[in-house]
Amino acid sequence: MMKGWMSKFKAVFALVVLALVLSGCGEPFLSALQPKGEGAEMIYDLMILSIVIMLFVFVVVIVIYTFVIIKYRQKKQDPDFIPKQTEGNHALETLWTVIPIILLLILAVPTVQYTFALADTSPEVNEEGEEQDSLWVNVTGAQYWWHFEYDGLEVSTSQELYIPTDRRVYLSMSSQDVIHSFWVPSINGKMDVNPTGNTNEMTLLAQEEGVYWGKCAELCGPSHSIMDFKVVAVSPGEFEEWVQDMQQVTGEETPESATAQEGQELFADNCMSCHAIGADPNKIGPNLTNFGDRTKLAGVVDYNKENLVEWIQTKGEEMKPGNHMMDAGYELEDEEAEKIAEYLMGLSPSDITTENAEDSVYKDSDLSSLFPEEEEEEGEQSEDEEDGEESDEEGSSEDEENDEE
Amino acid sequence: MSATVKKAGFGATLWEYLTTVDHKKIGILYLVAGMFFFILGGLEAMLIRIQLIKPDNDFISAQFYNEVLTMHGTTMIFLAAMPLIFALMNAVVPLQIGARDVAFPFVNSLGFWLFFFGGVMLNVSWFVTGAPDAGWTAYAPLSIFSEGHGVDFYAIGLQISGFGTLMGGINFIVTIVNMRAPGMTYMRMPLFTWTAFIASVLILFAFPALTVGLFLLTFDRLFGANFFDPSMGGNVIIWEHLFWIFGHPEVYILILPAFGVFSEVVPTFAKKRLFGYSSMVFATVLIAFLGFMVWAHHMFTVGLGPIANSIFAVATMAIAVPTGIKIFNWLFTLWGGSIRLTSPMVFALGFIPTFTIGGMTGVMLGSAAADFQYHDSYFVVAHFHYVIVGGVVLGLFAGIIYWWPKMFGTMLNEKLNHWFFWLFFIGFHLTFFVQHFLGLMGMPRRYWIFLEDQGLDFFNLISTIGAFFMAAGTILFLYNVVVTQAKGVKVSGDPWDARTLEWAIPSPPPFYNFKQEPLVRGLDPLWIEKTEGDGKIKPAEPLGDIHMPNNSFVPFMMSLGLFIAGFGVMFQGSYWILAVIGFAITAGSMLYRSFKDDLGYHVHKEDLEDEKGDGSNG
Amino acid sequence: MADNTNSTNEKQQFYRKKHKEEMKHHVLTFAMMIAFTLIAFGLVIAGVSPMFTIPVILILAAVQVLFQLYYFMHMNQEGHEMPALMIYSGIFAAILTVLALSTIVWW
Amino acid sequence: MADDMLKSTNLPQNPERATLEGRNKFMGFWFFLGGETVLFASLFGTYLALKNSTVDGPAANEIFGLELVFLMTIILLTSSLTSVYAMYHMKNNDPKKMQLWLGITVALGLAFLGLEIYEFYHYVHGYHFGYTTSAFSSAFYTLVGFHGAHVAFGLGWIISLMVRNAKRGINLYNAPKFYIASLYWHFIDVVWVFIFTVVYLMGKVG
Repeated sequence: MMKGWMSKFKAVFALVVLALVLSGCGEPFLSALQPKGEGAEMIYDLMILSIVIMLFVFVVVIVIYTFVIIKYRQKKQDPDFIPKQTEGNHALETLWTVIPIILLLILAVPTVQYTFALADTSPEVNEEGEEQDSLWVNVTGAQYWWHFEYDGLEVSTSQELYIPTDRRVYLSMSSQDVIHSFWVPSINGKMDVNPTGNTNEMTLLAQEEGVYWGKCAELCGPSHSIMDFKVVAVSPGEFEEWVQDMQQVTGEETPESATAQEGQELFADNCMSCHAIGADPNKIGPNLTNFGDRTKLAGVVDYNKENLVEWIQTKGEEMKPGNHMMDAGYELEDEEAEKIAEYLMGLSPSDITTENAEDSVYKDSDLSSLFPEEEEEEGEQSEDEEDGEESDEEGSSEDEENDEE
Repeated sequence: MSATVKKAGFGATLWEYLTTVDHKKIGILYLVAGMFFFILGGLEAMLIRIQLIKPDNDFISAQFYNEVLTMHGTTMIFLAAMPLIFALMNAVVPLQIGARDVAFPFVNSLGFWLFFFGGVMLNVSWFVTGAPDAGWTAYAPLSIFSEGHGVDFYAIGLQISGFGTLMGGINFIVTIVNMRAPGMTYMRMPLFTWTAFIASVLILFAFPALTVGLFLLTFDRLFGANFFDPSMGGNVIIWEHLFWIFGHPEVYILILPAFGVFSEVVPTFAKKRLFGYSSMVFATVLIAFLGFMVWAHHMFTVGLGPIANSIFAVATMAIAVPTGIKIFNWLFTLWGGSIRLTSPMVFALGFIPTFTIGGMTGVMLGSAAADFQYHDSYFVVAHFHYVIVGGVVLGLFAGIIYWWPKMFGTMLNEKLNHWFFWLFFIGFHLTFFVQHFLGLMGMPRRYWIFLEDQGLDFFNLISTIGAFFMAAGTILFLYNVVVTQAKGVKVSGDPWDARTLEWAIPSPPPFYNFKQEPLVRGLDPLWIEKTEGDGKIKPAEPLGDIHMPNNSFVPFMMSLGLFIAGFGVMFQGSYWILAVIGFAITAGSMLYRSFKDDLGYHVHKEDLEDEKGDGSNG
Repeated sequence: MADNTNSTNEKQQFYRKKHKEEMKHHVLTFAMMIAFTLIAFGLVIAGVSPMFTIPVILILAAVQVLFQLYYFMHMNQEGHEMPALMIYSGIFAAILTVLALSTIVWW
Repeated sequence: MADDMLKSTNLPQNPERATLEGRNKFMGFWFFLGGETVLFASLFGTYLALKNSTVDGPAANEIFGLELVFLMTIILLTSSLTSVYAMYHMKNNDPKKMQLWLGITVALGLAFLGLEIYEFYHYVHGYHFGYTTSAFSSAFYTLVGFHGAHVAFGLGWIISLMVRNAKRGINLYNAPKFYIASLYWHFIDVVWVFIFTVVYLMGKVG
């Protein structure tokens, strides 16, 4: 709604040009200048507005500046010239007090509006005016990884947050050690993740499917710069499918290959005290339920077996300096580490992976199967939809498109 | 006394400087120490830029990188910018108001030595268990959990140098309130004196918050207190508030005197009185006042809620108004003037567009909602370097070059200064302009490495190249200083054809500054005498005896005591003996000071008559 | 250095009288401060509703402090303009600090 | 001129502000007190933010005893009056009486400090309320202890002034020193007024 008058503003100032220049900057999965989410887009508009106002001021200053420097240089022929000693000029001084105040007011109004809008975590309302169920994710920051627990869904992951597109995802964030800051520039601005007790809330709404890069933005120790994570935005139908697949995982599943089975046993003996598979609340170390679908190892390193074995054997000493796995007491032979790696890389409980975020298939859903109480009332409908393939048309009324343009 | 040691040996000179209470010599001490730390901080900056020259670089380790970035910030703010500002204040303010000395010469010296030992203490950490690694903001609980003694050095070192700064601040407030020459009313004070005054007031009210914050941090780390330990009921946000309640005014403590320098340099070299003097004063006071009510704009993403965020956002934007007033007043001082492009003037002219950009990004950052993207990204890094380097550092260099003749009686080479300016200025914009974009492209600040394939490589490379230009410029300046002082060509009392009182006496001034108290007849007193009188300031009193304070070694000993005690408190165990010794030295020095009457001495009328003191410098 | 010339006995007598007058004010001030303290403690011990007690004891404290500043520390005398300005600036910064730390810090 | 400063006859009405040095000291010390205001405000703010963070330790209303605090308050308020008396005699150029009243001030200050130490001892041993017990305890001891340290420093200051000037009268050189020491003592009292109100009384009310 605020966008209405904002776009007029843009038209007036022919902002397209500026916007084009800025959006040439950076990669689409990371840059705040190429917004792909609700929050990032609002902020981008505000950014453009402020840049325009500021450029106006800058141009005025520079024009006067250039003029005086050229015009009023000391004349060679008359070095003793003494200029008139002006005390001031009330009209001028009032002018450059009042105009900035007006310019700042123009900026202050949307600033306040957007500040409140971005802090709003009340439930979304669908087209019929009903409040929808909110998908809450409890985010935990830790040195140097991220944990995501889908509230009420018995699903936990680490490092890669799967979210449905076109629907707000509500984050409730806290840290288990120092202050971190959760930032996915192309979807929304950042929010600090404070230690125990201080819970911050924010929302994510991705408008396009894709894998977006997330960063820790608050200095948190040696590996602050590699505390990366990914936000995997898939279509709502695919997301629903992913959740259901993830809910099935207990960690007891027997892998197919014999080496992986041995790896599973070794994992149980050496790693289970910190790492969980399935919705286990244990979060001393990252949850590995869908480790086989990771795009990066430890958020930053190329995902392959060699690197994984190296990680297990060096406990990430080189790859993530100062990480807490270095305190773990296990000792493994290289072969054993390889078996564990084999097992871990086979953990792929869902067909929905990052690839689904990058293909163009869109499956719609109102996600109602994810909210049990609702399910009892409108039970059948959601059952049907869970496997309903493809097409935007399907979800019809419950469809989530209010924030589209 | 100091007049007699004109041609003294090295030992005597050293002793003179260790014991001096002369504000001009203390100014030189601040200048030398400040430049030393500036170069140290610059080296740290170079390490950072070299590490970020390409993606995934392994030039330095992650831990060392964090230490370097922490020390870069801490050194530049507390140990370089602050003392250099005190250097100018010491060298200039008493002369500008026609005072013989500062209000508390002894405390002035104590302030310097406390700052100095605090700075040394911080840097000793490099050799003992590693430097602090939690950022110059030292956010808890990272600073609480940090291993080794790095953060202890940070807390205790800054505590000691913070006391020094506080004393310096009080000293200047009292000097300006009590010791102005006859006729020097508040509204005739040069703008640099005004800004020094307001900055000192800010020091007085901002530093106590830091003092308390550092105390809490020290007690948490060393004595098991629980202020910032979440598991014991502590609250980490308290640190952030205390730090920024101090930290934001600190920015104005730095920038206001720089504004003052430009307000001296621009009128001098435009040959025109400052346009809108009273609105300049008003703007300075307003900036200081508002500066106390905006600290939470450093904390928009902390989660204070939209109400607090909005209030602080609007208050922050309001600061742009007085700052804008200043920019336009400078522009209109130039308007209709007769501009000489001397090197201090070139720095001042370079400052205007640079600082305008810094101010613009400041307003953008103040927009709370948008700050969610800017915060803690390279955009912020770019912003505050535009303000601190583009404002404070350019101001400091303008001031140092401008008052160099007054401080040392020699003139820095103008040609080399121009080269220095252009290298530094171009390097600066290369380094920091692209960082705005780096931030928006998704590069958070304080990153030890950035990864490949994120589109961040090119701008980082440019940024590093720019840093080398800045380094080259600085080296050129140091070369200029050495060559100039080696040649030692003396200049007159008023080499720039300037307007204010300090230029009415010889360069460097005699140790008693003014033989007779000057009579001030208006704003820009020397200019008034040049255009309406005979070019000489009229005395306000007949020639008489001058009362001067005695030199003292006590400030050095008091500071040394605290320095030693700091180690004892930090390492504890059997090192407690150091604390006992250190505190004993300090307390003993204080008792010695209070039990020995120090009434100073007099320079006699007859001796004064022999010396010239009319600005002609012989 | 200052008043060496006008050191007549009369002047000294006049000063003494004036000081004595001031001292009476001081004793009166002291009595009121003790009274305020008694009221404050009394309110708390009597268990009056906190909604009433807290604002009242804070106001009593503020008034006591003003007494100290203006009478005991002589801020009512001339030559105290700058000290007053600085103290009030300090109080301004102090109120901001206390407000911030007691409201927008949550937990 | 320097010798004039040490003469104790013919003192002007405000000897503490009669010389430039005296005026500087006087101003500087007032400004310092302005800074101290912010210092204590930061400590009060920290205390207020943490006063309910008792974790497993005792809370404010469980341990504070008002009788002792009342006694301490009266003692400190009285010492403020006695130091006013000392200044009264200083202005009347009566060094003996000034020393006497300063002596009484010091005695009261020592009594206050003694009671405070007893109070802390009592909390630590009677209630297991140590410095490291909880965030609340750290904040409490730091705020009140900081004030206590100020009292201790003030006592040291006044005593050394008394000793130093025991054998000489009041003059333009030492009058400002006595005067600012008494300002400091009043300021300590100002802080205590807020401590007993905000910490003890409000702690008791809840």
